[in-house]
Amino acid sequence: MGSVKVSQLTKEFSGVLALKNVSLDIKEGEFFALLGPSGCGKTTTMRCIAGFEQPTSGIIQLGETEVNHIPPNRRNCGMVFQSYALFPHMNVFDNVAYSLNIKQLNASNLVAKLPVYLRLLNRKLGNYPKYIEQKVMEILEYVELDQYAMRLTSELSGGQQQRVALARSLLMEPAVLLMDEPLSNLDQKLRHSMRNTIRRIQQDLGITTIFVTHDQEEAMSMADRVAVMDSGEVKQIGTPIELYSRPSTPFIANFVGTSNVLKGSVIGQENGFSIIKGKGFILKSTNHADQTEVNLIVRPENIKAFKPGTINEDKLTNIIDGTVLVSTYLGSIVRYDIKVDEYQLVVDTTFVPGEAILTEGEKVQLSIDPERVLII
Amino acid sequence: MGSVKVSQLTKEFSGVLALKNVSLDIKEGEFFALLGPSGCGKTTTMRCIAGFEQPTSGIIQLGETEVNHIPPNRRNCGMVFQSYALFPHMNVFDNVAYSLNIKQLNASNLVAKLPVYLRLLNRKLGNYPKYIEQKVMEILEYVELDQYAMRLTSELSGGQQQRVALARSLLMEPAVLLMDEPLSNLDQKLRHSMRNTIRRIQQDLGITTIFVTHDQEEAMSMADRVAVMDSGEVKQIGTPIELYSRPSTPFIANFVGTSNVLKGSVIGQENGFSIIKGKGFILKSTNHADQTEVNLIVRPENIKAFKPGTINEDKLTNIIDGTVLVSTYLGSIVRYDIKVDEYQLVVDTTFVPGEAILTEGEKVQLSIDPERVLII
Amino acid sequence: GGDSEGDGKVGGITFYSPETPDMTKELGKKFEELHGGSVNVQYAGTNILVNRMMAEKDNPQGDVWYGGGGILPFEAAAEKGIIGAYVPDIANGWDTVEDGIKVKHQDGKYVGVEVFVLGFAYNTELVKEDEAPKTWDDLLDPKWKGKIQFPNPAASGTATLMVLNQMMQRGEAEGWDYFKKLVDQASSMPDSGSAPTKAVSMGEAHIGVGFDFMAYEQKANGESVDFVVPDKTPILVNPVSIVEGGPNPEGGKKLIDFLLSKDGQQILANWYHIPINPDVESKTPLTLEGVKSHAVDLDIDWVNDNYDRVRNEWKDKFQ
Amino acid sequence: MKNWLSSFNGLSVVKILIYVFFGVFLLLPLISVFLVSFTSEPINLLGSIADPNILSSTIEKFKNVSFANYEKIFTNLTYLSAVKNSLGLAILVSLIVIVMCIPIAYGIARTKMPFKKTIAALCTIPLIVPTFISAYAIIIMFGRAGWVTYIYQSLGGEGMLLDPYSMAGIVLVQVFFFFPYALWPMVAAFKVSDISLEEASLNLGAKNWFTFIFVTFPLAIPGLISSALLIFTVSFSDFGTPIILAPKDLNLLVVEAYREIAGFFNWGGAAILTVIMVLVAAFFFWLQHLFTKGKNYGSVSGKPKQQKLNDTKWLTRTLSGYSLILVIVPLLAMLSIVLQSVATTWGSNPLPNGYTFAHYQTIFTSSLGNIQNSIILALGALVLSVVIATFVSYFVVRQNSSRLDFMTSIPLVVPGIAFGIALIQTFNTAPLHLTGTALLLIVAYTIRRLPYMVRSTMGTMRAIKQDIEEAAINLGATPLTAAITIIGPLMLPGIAAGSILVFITVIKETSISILLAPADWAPMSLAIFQNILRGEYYTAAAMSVVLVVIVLILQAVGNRISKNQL
Ligand SMILES: Nc1ncnc2c1ncn2[C@@H]1O[C@H](COP(=O)(O)OP(=O)(O)OP(=O)(O)O)[C@@H](O)[C@H]1O
Ligand SMILES: Nc1ncnc2c1ncn2[C@@H]1O[C@H](COP(=O)(O)OP(=O)(O)OP(=O)(O)O)[C@@H](O)[C@H]1O
Ligand SMILES: [Fe+3]
Ligand SMILES: [Mg+2]
Ligand SMILES: [Mg+2]
Repeated sequence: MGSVKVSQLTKEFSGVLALKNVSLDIKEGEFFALLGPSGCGKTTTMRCIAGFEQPTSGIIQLGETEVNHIPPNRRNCGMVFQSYALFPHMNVFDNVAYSLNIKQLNASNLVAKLPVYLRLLNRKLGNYPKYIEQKVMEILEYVELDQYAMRLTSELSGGQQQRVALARSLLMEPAVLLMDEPLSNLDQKLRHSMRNTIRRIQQDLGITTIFVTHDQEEAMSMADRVAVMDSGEVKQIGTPIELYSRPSTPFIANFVGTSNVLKGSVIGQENGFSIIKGKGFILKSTNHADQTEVNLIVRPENIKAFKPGTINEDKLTNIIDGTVLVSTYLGSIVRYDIKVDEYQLVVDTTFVPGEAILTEGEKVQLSIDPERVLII
Repeated sequence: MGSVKVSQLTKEFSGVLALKNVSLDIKEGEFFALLGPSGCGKTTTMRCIAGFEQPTSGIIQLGETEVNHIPPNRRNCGMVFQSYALFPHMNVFDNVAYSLNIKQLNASNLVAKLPVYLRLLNRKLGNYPKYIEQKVMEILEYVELDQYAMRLTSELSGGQQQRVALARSLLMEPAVLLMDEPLSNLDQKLRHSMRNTIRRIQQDLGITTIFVTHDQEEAMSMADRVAVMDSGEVKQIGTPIELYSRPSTPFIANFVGTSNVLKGSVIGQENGFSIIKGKGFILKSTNHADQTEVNLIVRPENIKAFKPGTINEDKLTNIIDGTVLVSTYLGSIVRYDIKVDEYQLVVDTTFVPGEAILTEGEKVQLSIDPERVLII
Repeated sequence: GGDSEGDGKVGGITFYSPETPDMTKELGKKFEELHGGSVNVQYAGTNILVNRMMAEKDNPQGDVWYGGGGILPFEAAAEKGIIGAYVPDIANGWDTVEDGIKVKHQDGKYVGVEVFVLGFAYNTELVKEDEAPKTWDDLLDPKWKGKIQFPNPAASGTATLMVLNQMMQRGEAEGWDYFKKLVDQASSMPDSGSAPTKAVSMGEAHIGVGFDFMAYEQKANGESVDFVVPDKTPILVNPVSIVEGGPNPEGGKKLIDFLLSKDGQQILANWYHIPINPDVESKTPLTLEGVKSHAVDLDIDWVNDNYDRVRNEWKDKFQ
Repeated sequence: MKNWLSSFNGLSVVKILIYVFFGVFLLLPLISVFLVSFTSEPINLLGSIADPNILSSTIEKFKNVSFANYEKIFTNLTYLSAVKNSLGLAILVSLIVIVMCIPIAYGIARTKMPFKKTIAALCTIPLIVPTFISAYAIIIMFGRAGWVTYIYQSLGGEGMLLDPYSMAGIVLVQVFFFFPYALWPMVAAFKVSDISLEEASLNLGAKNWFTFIFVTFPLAIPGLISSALLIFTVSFSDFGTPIILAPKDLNLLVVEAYREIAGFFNWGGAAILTVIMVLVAAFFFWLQHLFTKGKNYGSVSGKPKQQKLNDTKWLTRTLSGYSLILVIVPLLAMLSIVLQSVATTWGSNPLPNGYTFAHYQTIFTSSLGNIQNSIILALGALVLSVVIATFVSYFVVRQNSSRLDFMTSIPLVVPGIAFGIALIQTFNTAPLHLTGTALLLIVAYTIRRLPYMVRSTMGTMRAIKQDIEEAAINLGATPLTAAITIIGPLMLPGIAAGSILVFITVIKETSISILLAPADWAPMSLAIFQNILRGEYYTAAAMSVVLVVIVLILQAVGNRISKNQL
């Protein structure tokens, strides 16, 4: 029931092509992330799956069934809206309990429906059954909002509202859960604990989850597989490690983590290494390529930077000279922008308190392990 | 004109104490970040400064003037709202140009006001002067939305909307700019370029900026100083490096980057080292403390993890035994959760492709440089 | 409807009437007292009642219709076929037209139960008795400029009758000339026939054109109003008739008999209407005998033939 | 087939039910009116199906079909000038009312102005007063013997301050007594707007008033246009005022229609005028549609913001002062009515000649049943219209059913008496023999007053962002359930505004009651109307006062129950 298959999905908004032939094949119980720059079509894809947008063309299948013409409320697809979409007239508890009320409504006969309607319209008109109270309070505890149950949603902070939206769709326990940047307004601590909560509930219930995030780290650490989108198209699908270590284009390399992309030509082979020459560098790589003109991808953390002469050069290979442009302190690491010929390379080094940071304008030597030089 | 001074600010919402004696002293042209968990009062602080909330008590000064009773439109405080607050009846261009229109209105005489009114009512009724067109298009280019100038804001993706909100307040060139999570819905690439844009404009014009973010990295890399808030109170104010290396409480240590907090007692002094003993460990530290019962703070990246016996123990100090609980792959690093007695320590190691990752349940030895053991 | 059962013989009678409901209810009660059955009084304006009877024509709900500010609506209704023929014994001897007053329909489709006089109400605080206009020409006196109200002929049948009357008296060209002047004199021409009299009692107008009983009823309430019967003025009966195809025709006929009986007529008189039955004394200074001499000889056929034309001309000329 | 079935959900059923309801109780009668414009005689369509006799008489009538009435439109100058006058009057009144109401609406919806509750209560009074009575009150005030004229003249003025027997008099009455029709939907429109947009504007340096004009106001425009249309049609189809004030040379379309049918039983003439009115109204609906197209701004967002009330001192005081000045006119008129109700007689003097409570005694001895009937009937119509209007606005706003929008608005311009007669024609015989039942009365009230509810709920509906509803559907609710549990409650400000209008107008409704009310269901308004008809103005005034008091009490009770801080 829980698999999601999208084939050749295209969506046009009055002249704007928001999605072009998007195809995804998501297995039951999989945790699938959509990554991509702002405006690339992530939200639109989700809204098509949930049934709020009618595709211009293409087929959407949930489980075995084509759902293009099934109304949204019968798709059993939970969704965390990017815009939260909280019910402004209800308090936190009622917002979260909504889906349980609806389930009770659908399960009960005409007479039994009445009290549910009444309490949906006004809390004072009807009591919730114990089991609903318990479930709601439990999920509210998970999102650390149990003390806020009786607040109106307009009396919450942005992050609190976002957690209400999250709790509301988690409680629904749908077959497919669509989450559109559900954690974007939370601080890191909370985000970590929310990630665990989501992951736990998702795995306990085997919910197929599609997750949009702007946060690569989040996508990488949580997802079974990731699709990278750009301008309405899917560019690459794979596991996080695949994407990180074998990006298929410089765009993806750059998008999934920071990358330095260098253009060069393969000028020869030596001891199993390819030798590549470009502006300002000659580098060895353990990779091989068929064509001559290639792109090299080097991750910032795979470049070592040191003051010229401080380390015996013999020990190192792939040495390049550069000049420090900017140094930025990022908590546990120091990031340098280093100018090498016409390139501006990003280099991350672990910050060691007390140790001097390279200053701007300083000359520097860089060294890269040939195994870390990726040819694409 | 641009300095911001908040003294003893307290704000109560019908019984809820959202801010308690918040004091901030922000210098002209400073880039100041507010950090803190969800619901700690960041937005409320900003709204008080901007004049949308009347403080229950406390004084707010902009420059030399007390502004408690000055209406928001005369405070010259730009604000990027957490909820964007874009004008739904205007297109992107008109949204962004709004503040320039207002400036033109205030500067012109009665007759000259008319065309401004007309074009505010309906774009078709009046043309923008060249200089406004230029300025707006320039800022739209910065936020990479120049192609979207004529779209209605409801036809934009979440991240695009957020950038419109950002552009709108940047164009205003206020004395004080308040930004409430202005980048939360952007992907990392875009966030980096937006950060640079903000930083550049801010410095060019010397705008005092207060910035809320849930992203410590962002706060650390951008801000001149950071205030950490919790439950409506300011806990520590300092430069990013101060906060990272000298957090005043375990809460801050934990909030500003990840930390391992260990409880122990000082059991002696040796060669200038303090010796601290706790459950499952004895550690040396170059720090000193007056009291006996202390908290030790160790950053994850300052702990080395290796398989027992693979490295000569003599070379290392501060060795602790542990068991791997979870290993998480985070792009460029691998994060281990390691059990040491009753503690669960977080350890980050650089990911080296091809090198084996420690597996769950494996025994492990940890080593920490005494200089990296912080006593607070 | 007529389906509710009374004492088995008379049954329920649905009684449509635009006349004062307190009065018609009193009539109904008295009838029930004397003859049994039950009278269901349905009150509404004449226009509404007629329209209702037209709409109900396929399945009539009423039995008796009494009153309409004179015979004109009944003439129209007779043509539309919504009223039936019934002449009670007492009226069998009457001529269709007596002293210029048409007292019953030529085919018996209605019969008069009381007499209405079109005349002038005046405010006794603003106008002395001897100053009050005595003829229709007196209304053109410049001293009344802006102080007269009369009902709008475009809206009210009574007013159209007033126009037709002058046409018959003066000839058409003269007649229009007269009304051009009269309209100039008027401050307002309300749609309702009772409004001018009411305006007079409020002091809004000095003189108002209307029926006698309106002024006398107001006077009895203590308002400063009195009434003048001008020379050569329309005097009409206010009729009753049976509804064509109504559910309880027998009961209806009994009710009509009652209205013309002494008991019924006495109630009408108590409400300041001039009774048609000479056995009952009028409560106002006016009696049938007394006003007869003022009656203009109305050619009802001419009225019926020229009604629409004159009204349309009025609208064209004065709206 | 499968697809069709699966899209056939509860909401579509509701939509079909609404169409059926309007089809039977509105369109069918109106079609017969339309046919009457050819035959000039009543047509019983339903009856013709069931009863061969009626069928043959109907066929007979069709043999006399003529276009004479249509010829008249073009040949008769009166009609043309009537259209012109009516349009001029209605447009003028709507403009004045809209401009006049904006500050009050803003004050009530968005500020903490002093005396807000009092002003809100005072602003409902003009609605409750039956039109005849309010026009009459203006005569008591401004007429030749009016007390305003008396004061004016004793201050040295010549003649009358303002001639009530003129176009100006009609405008005066309509503006001051009809403005609540526009006010309450406008209040609702201002209530739902998103405060953070205004904050953003202030923050960008705009002044308060500027923010109001360029942010608050444009966002409320859909609601404003809706109200403007409402006031337009109310003024366009009002005949009470012109008939009482009766300016000598001002002919209006409704008055013509009313006279044709009321004075001369000329159904053909009335029908053709009704057709003209519907056409004119259709034109304005089309205009409205043009204006509001693509203006679903959706400012009630899923990131809820607390509504804050403005309490800038000078602003709230100014607004409050302004509002009080405006409500003073209807209030003084109401006072005149109160005086009238306790007067023995009131002639040409500025004050009554004597005082008595006899008129009230009369009412309480004879009309208690009427009061009870009024309340029951009005509540019935209210419930029915809340339910229907909620769905209609939903269909109109979310599914773009402009057909439904137009259909539910037709009753605004069909003269009550024409509609009532059409109903009798249609439901007087089997198969749907409903005349003489309270049910038909309630249905007729509902259809006639529903537009008020629809107008005011639609403005609110447009302000609700779509994603909120999507969230509900996404959580498994059917569109129907989502409409009931999410959209409905969010529309409460609009529903509250509409309820005031519907309840009050039903309570004072006369033209339908006169035609359709069975004897044991006669409402209070009917009793008042009967008194007016007979020139019993004192009792009518007393009844109006009682009516006002009753409505105010009910409104207070309603507020207490719903805790709706108007
Ligand atoms: N109108 C209100 N009524 C009651 N409580 C409120 C109201 N607005 C905010 N609060 C409470 O005040 C506290 C501070 O809110 P604030 O919006 O300042 O948080 P924040 O630091 O911006 O959080 P976030 O990062 O989640 O946006 C929260 O606990 C919130 O629930
Ligand atoms: N109603 C609409 N009309 C026209 N264009 C639209 C509409 N909705 C979205 N778009 C466009 O479609 C593209 C995809 O939008 P979508 O919301 O799917 O982006 P996204 O990937 O979710 O971006 P973000 O990360 O910024 O939320 C965007 O360029 C957007 O401008
Ligand atoms: Fe983020
Ligand atoms: Mg999106
Ligand atoms: Mg916030």
